[in-house]
Amino acid sequence: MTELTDEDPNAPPPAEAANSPDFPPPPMEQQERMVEAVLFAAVSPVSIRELGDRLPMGCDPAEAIATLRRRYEGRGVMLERIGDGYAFRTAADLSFLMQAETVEQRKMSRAAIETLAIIAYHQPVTRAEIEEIRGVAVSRGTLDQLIEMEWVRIGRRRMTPGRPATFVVTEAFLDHFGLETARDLPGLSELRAAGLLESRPPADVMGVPLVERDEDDDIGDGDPAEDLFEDE
Amino acid sequence: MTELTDEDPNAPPPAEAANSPDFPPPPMEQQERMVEAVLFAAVSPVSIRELGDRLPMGCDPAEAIATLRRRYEGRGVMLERIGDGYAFRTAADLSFLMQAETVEQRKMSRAAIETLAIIAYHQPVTRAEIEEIRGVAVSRGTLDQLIEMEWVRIGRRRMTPGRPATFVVTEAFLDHFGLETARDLPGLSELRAAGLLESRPPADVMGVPLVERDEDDDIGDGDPAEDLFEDE
Amino acid sequence: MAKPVTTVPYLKPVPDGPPAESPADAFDAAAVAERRAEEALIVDVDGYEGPLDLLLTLARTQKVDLMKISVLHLAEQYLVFVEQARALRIELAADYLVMAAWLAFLKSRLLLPPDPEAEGPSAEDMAAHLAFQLERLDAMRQSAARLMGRDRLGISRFQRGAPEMVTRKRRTEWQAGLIDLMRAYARLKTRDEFRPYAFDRQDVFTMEQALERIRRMIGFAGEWTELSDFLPDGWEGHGARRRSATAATFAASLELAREGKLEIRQKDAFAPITIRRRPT
Repeated sequence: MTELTDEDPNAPPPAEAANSPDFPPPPMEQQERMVEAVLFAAVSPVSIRELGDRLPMGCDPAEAIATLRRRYEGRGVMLERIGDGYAFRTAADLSFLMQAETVEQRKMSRAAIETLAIIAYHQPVTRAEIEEIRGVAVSRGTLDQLIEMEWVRIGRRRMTPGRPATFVVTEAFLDHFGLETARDLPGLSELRAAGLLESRPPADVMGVPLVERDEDDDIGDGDPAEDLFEDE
Repeated sequence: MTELTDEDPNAPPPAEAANSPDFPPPPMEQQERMVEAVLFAAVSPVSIRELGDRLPMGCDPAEAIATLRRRYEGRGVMLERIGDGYAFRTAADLSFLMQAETVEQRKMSRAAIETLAIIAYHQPVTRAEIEEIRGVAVSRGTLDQLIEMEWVRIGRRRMTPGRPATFVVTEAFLDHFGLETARDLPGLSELRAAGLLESRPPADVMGVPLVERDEDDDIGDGDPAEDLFEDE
Repeated sequence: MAKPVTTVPYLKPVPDGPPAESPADAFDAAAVAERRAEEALIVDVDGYEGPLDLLLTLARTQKVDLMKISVLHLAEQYLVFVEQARALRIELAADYLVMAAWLAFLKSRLLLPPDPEAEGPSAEDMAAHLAFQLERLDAMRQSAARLMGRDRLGISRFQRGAPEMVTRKRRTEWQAGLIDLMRAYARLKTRDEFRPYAFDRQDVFTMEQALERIRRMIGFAGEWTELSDFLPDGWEGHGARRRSATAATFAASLELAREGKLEIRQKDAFAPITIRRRPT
């Protein structure tokens, strides 16, 4: 099934040699096995960088991933790209076999689902912008729930008066919804082309009034978010 | 890579058909995918019997297991039999990938670094000598730690009454501190020049001579004595 | 399209039971319908995610592309809704009322000929923006539905059920450089050399020495004697030794005077100081 080199492909690299730059990296065949083992063992996606740290010096995890991905095409488990990471996930068409493993999903309110979609499609987006789109105040609980589910996190502050916090979706969100990147959101380009992803109304147009809430937005500084869509 | 039947191998069997004896079982290719997915997602090893219950009617889990097992031969993960069940496990030769080393940076205790300095400057040196120089007892733990760090080893016994063991620094010590030999350690005059001996009282400023110490200075002023290195 | 709105269709009760069949029941049908209308309205208001959501639902009844919606018609529909709610004495949240006021304003602007003096956005701009907002909200709603319909983890796709844990080995790397080693050694060496600071006593006559000297000599000196006569031999010259002896002797005389052992006298400033044993 696999081309054998004259070395035993199953032989582990000598422990000391593994991380010494003086030794040639193991053959790609071996690197592929190593990546396969690491990704199979993990629950969460593993990034190329983490793979690089765990594999012996001189390995090329990206290339190993590419060949491994082809190898699992059409199999019962698939090698999926999720954000910066890779993970094996069972093929979606076999879900009917998985009653035993099916995870009871937390019931989400319509407000939470809508808010999640708005954050995904408009990120990075401020709370005021979410409210402008939904035409209704976003309750603190809704955002808290999304953050607690680890689908949403706080992004960079917007460099506008008040420096409001922005919200972005996480890698767990991508993993959950089977998206490689946030750019793969269904219908994203059509929505953008139709101008429906503009979160701010033209300055001179009087928008629909929104009743102000007196709740403070006391969200702390989060990690700087990548502006997933702004740089396109 | 895989033989395709005229059916789409990714198409799930129709839900009602799946468990009806009137429909032929899915092709082995599909059964293999199913077993692969079930074993991957399972929390614990799955027996042939359980597989039979979960797979559509008419499937042959034992045969699917056998072909799947061959498929994973030599890969990074192996399909292993564990008790009555089957489960994927990391190939034994790749177990080293399942160990992550975390490096903890720690500062050495004052006792340890002082003891190390004395050994470096005065080697070979006995414990009694170290204690005399430090003016306090040297705990066994401190020396053990230095030996465990592989910076200090036990040298020749001193040819004096009681034949006490001596301590010397190791190659690893020289390596770590970037020294070719222990003789490269800067002498006291150099330490002074480097401003490391500043705590000396400013006697010269007063123009008053210092009272001579009656105590014997058994520490070589400057370079370590030549005979200290006899066993190198 | 702009036909006058008299009823809002979806506010009509949706029969959730079997239709009344017997003629006897028909008598009550109207009352039942009215009661149900109230209930339906309550349910509906609760079900809306704010006025924009209500507007979107109303807009859908126009059965046209959202971008081609008649905002005037929509405003009228909304205002009728609010009126009906009031007639049924249903408490509407403040934002529904604010929206009603805004829509009433928009409606009047849309009906009146444009005022060339008026500042700010035109009524058409405001209407277009409302239509945009409705379309955008609708788009987000559809996107949310598509998102939830994807092959989700734990529903359609599954992660490894029995992940193999990475065993963590801890290795300690000691932070010690040559400079630390040198400092430690320097610390030891300087500790050896360090002693409490002390004067060379050769040129110092202490107060204790002076006290002892005066105590010994004062017994013989019943008469006023100059302080300088008490300086020890070899300290009467000049320089540091004399200054030290003088200071010590003077301090000692003050101490003995305090103890009541002798008396001190000085006739003028800078005149010689004389002492004598205190007569008993």
